[in-house]
Amino acid sequence: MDFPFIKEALSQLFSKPSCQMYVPDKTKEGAPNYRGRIVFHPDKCINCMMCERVCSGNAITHVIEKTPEGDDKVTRTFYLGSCTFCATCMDFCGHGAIEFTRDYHMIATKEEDLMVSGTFIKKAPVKKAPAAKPAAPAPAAAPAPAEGGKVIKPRDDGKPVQVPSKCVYCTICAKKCPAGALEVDRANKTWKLDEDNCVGCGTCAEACPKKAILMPGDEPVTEAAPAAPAAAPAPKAEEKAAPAGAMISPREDGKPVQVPSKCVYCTICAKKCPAGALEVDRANKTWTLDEDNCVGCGTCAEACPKKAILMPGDEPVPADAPAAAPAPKAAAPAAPAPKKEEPAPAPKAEEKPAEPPKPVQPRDDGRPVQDPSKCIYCTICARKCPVGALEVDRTAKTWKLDEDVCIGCGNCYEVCPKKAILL
Amino acid sequence: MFKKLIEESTGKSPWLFHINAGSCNGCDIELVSVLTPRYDAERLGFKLAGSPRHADIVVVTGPITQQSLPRVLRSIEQVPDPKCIVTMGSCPQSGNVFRGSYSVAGPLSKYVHVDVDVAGCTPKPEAVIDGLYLATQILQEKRKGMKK
Amino acid sequence: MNFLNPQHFPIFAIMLYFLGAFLIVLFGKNRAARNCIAFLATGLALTLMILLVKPIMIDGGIIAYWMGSRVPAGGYAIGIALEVDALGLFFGLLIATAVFVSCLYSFSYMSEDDNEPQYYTLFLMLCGGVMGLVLSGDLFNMFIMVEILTFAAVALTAFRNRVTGALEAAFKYLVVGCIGSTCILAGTIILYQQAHTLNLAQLATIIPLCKGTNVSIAFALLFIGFCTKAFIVPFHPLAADAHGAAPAPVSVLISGVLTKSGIYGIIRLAYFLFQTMNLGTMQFWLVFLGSVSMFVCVTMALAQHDFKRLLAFHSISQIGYVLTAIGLATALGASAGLYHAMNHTLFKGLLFLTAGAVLHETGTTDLGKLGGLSKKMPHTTVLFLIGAASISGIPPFNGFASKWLIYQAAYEKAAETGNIGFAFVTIVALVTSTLTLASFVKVTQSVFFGQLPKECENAKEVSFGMRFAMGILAVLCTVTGLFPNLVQTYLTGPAAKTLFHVTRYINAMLGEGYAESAMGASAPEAATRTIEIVGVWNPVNWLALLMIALLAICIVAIASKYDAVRENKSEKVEAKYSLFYGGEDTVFSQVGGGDLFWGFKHNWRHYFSFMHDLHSGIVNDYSLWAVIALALAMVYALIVL
Amino acid sequence: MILDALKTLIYVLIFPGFLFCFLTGLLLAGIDRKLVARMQKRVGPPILQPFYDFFKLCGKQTIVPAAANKTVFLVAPLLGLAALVVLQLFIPVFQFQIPAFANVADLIVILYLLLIPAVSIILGGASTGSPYAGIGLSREMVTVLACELPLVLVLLSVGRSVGVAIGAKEGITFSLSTIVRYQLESGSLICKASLIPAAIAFLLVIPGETGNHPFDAAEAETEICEGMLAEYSGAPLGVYKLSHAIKMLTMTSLFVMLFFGGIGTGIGNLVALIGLTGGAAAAVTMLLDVLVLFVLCVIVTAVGISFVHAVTARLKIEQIFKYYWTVVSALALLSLVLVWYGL
Repeated sequence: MDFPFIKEALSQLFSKPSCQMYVPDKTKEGAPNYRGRIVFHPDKCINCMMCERVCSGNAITHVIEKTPEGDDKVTRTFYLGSCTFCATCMDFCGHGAIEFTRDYHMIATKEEDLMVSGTFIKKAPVKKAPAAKPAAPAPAAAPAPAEGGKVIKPRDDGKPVQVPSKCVYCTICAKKCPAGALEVDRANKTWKLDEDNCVGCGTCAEACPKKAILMPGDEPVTEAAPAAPAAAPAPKAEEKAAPAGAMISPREDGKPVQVPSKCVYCTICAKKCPAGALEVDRANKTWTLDEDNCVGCGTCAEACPKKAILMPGDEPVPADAPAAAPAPKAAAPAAPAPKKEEPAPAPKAEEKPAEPPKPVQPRDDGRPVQDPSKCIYCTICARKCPVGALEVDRTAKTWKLDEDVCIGCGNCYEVCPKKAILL
Repeated sequence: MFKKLIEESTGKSPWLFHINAGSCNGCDIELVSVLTPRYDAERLGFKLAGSPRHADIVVVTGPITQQSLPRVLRSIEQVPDPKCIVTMGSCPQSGNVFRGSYSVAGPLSKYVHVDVDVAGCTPKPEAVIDGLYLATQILQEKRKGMKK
Repeated sequence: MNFLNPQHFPIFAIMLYFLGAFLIVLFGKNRAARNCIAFLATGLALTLMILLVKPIMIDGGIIAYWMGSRVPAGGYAIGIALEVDALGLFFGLLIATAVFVSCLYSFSYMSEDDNEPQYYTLFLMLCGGVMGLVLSGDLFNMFIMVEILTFAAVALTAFRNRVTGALEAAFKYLVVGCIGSTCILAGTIILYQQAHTLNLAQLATIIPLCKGTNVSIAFALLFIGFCTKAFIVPFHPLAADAHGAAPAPVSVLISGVLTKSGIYGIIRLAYFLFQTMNLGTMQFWLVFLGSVSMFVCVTMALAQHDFKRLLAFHSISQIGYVLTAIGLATALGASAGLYHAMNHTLFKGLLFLTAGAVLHETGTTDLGKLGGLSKKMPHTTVLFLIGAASISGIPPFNGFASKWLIYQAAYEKAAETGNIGFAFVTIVALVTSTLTLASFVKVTQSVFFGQLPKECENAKEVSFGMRFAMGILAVLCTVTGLFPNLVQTYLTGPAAKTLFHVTRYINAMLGEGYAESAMGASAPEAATRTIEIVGVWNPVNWLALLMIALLAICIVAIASKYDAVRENKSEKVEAKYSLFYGGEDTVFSQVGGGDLFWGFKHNWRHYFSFMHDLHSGIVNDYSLWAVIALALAMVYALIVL
Repeated sequence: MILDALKTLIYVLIFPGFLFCFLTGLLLAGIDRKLVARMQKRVGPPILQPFYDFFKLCGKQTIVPAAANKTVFLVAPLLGLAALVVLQLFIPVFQFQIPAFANVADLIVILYLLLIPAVSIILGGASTGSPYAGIGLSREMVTVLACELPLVLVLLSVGRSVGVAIGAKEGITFSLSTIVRYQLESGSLICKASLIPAAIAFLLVIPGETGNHPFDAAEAETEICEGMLAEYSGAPLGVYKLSHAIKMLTMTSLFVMLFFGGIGTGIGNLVALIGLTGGAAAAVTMLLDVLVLFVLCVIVTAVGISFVHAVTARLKIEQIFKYYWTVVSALALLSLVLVWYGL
């Protein structure tokens, strides 16, 4: 019969008790990423109701009232009394409207103290009369031929609508849709929206490479002639460049084609390709396209710094155009108004390279070189470099280029506000 | 003179009676950890009482299942006044994730006036001590109001 | 021959009982006559006894009454004599009170039973027998009275023959009782053959002088005979069966009175006839028997499931106390023993009457089936509590006073003789008293408190007659507990003194100076044993202090509205006032009878299982034990005497 | 006559009586709880916590269950408390012994007076009729039974050893004042070799007799919901808790009286040094003696009750019984035998 705690009992009698001496006060906070009281930022919320769907404790409810001018005033309340503090809603909220603070003092004598709510006005989509006033010229309004195309208007119940002509059935929208409300079948080219599942969050429109989905608030699009543009069916030449002197024209089955002369094998197109259908080998300069994987989304063409990939609807390009200074063609029909304002300061305007000051000579292998006198080490070039070959240190005022990583795409050249980079 | 003394000591020696109405035991171990050396609620006079007759504060955890409803209500009924009812965690306040299931008899406030809710799915021990401290103040108010 | 002369009172008392018995047979049919006769008989006998207290107890006289005035001629006492000294009167008084109270009780208790007249005749025969035994000064007369009381007791045990086990118990009692009686008869014959006289006083002068085998055999026979009457250890199971079946007033008589007659017999035997008490081994023999019966019977009582059987075992354990105290052969021991004998009659009578009341109301005395009677029978509960408190030795009551004296006596004896054995006897006595408290806590919980079962729903308070009888005993219990020194000086003191003044006993009977002439040197010297008590115990002061403290606390409590309690007003028990069952609805779950004292029983489980096998309940076993006890006694007597 | 009636009233109600027991008892309970907490590395409740508990309970509502017998339910606690307070009167505080109470009770009587509070709590529990109370009172009775044997052995051995030392006529003495007076002259009994096992045995009996932690199977709040007190609420429960605290004081002061009797004398002549005389000196010595008694009681509680509470876990009821009737009784018996054979 042993008494295990005699020594501890005696020694503890004279030592300080291990107690936090906690006295109730409100200022104390939980551990660093402790999921305590919820804070709701109504302005960010777009009422996509994703949080309500994923909340396991059904703690989130909302009330919509119509305001006099037709918008709906949404009040969303988080009932902490029914919340399991799993923060799934925070993860699902695409817009960061929900945040969990570190305050764990959630003591309430009345039910209301546990309700966290916020109200915001959700603009109803601008309703145009059928004879809608001419659409404000979108910055990159496609020079759509005006002949008898059907006008696609975005729906007013907040759900997306497809522009069949533009859609290439690349199924990206279906993959991106958080609610799984879209079914796109590439084989028989169907695009089906599940009305009640769709939350109208607009993720599909955003993700659509071809901008073939209109959300409320976008401008109606007039259909191009239903028939595919009379682009000459590009011969199925994928390997080496066409015989010299022949024109390379885009293929009509919607798949990209490479302009070997322009291509610098920078592998960006391969990296960007959502379907992983491109394989580019820099060493032995090969560009292979995997026919059935390719969805014809055109991301590679768009991402190609040297515009060396033609998509249906682009102008044919002479095969052997010298690698002259790239004349960026405003090829894309409608410049995408990327939702997130890129901090890129200047619109992609026509840009004539300033001729280099005498002392700094552009290098001959297509790599950029820095003009220390002009450079203000703003690090924009480093940031824009698609492959991260540039290291610019503002404080130490150093500008280092990593030769073998750099692909000579010219992004840094283009974005440098001071034109301190020569290509 | 005694009346003031009694009122003051009502707040100073609150005895807890813990009812587990179908809880996942998260809150139960949290409540008991309040009495461990680290948080030591006994400093403030808290003590776990064995029977409802000895209790001042009834701490209810769990989403009041159908089976436990009559038992919970009877135990609460047997506690002598002045008494406080504290619900710990989200389950007794709203049924939490179990709300709407056939076997959950819904929030405790449907049946009994709940004095203090300590929210949190397993609230931190400090939060529990806050809640219980608030409950002792309410207890003192009730004692003042109550004629013997 | 004026009737007021106290000389005649003893014979009148005995005659009253027998006359009463005879008259009831004649006029027994109508109830009023029968009750009045019984009441008169017992009441008058009691008053006679009380009247005798002054001349014998206070003045210290001894009444020697020769039947038919045949005064002894030529040195031989032929006639039958009654000799009443302080000891005899003490027991007589005891018996008279017990008989009177149980007679009062049985008026209403036995009213429903059929053939009541026979009950009263047997009842009065029993009382007459016992009174005769106690007051007689003649050995053979004692034997006759023993015969009468044994047969009356056997018949009364089987009175309610529809009760299961009544006949069997009576039969067992008869068989072992007869073994005892034959032993007494055989002993008497051997003594007569040896001393050619039957008169106690004369025997007392002859027997101690002649040392021989037949004298010691006679002693053994007589000793075992009286042991059977007192239900000492080897003979105690039949007492339990007898009480279990007998009606309550009869159990009062058996446990309160018959056992005392056994003790009286042993005292007369050991102190007067054979004067062997100064022998160390003799004291050891009595003290050993006493403490064994004390411990065995209280542990057996703890294991009982029946209220009356439990009380029966307790009475044997208390008799063990008395025997131990008397076996110490010191003045304090003797007075403590007698004091405890008196208390025992009072509180045991009270307890048996309460058991009878419970049986009368609920029809059962099984501890498992009873419960919660305190709400239905509040007065009986209070009376029971007084009885239980006094038997288990709770201070203000009489049980404590006498037990406390017994511990003093035993421990003083231990200190005096330096023999640690007596210290162990004190320890056993103290522990037994706590075990008694334990068994009465068990009875309190299983019968009077706890929850009321369905069967006892319609139990209501017993009639006033029964409560009045119990009330008398309760008052006596408290009074004798509060004034131990009064009892000491007037009752037990003189009685204890007579134990050590044998010569006065002899001279009173056979004329002055007879003892000295007959016994010469070895005449028992009149040991002037004064009673000094080492400890201090003043119950009246203590009670006064307790009352002051209780009063003060009650005043404070009432002032702070201690009794402003919330109670269940409505018919159906609201949830707030139902018992806490962990939230469940209140279901009937009485904790009582066998469920109590698991801790104790578990530790003594081997002892209990051995005891269980020993008490087989078969009459041949008991008679076998009786014979073995007799044999052992003879061997012992041969060695010792 | 009125004067000494008033004096007895003061004795019963104020000094060694109710108020003194109330304050020191609850203070002792508070110190005990604090020590136990400190040994478990906890801060522990304030020392005055038992006072708060008591007054809170007085403030609460008393519910009489339907199955209970109301009068016994309410009277039992008061009876227990009164008996305990009266018992405390008989225990002398070193020299100070109220003459009026000197010859009212002795050791064996105190042994029995200790039974009354136990019986009162049993009666109270039984009167509620709850099954928890039934089990509780059965365990309480077995605990009392268990503690009886060693207690008896200790008291008999003390009585015998002091009796022989004093040379009393019968060789034994049971009156407490003679024992204390003997210790004043020839040193406290703890120093007698033969009585050390008795002292240890008595120390081990204290938690059992008061029903403290390792031996509180009778009021185990986890198993049988506070046993007999399951149905008690409000003031009666407060009175029971108070009598539990006072019982701790009584047992420890009994231990101090029996085995540390001689210690008080030193303080006595200290007062003489200061030069106080007559009534004032007696009063000051008495106060100092009470202080010394309380300090010793705290030490004994710390060793006997708090330390044992902090170190051990609750025993089953039959283990309690076996523990007391074998280990502790053997110790006490050893000292009885030693005393008996003249050590």
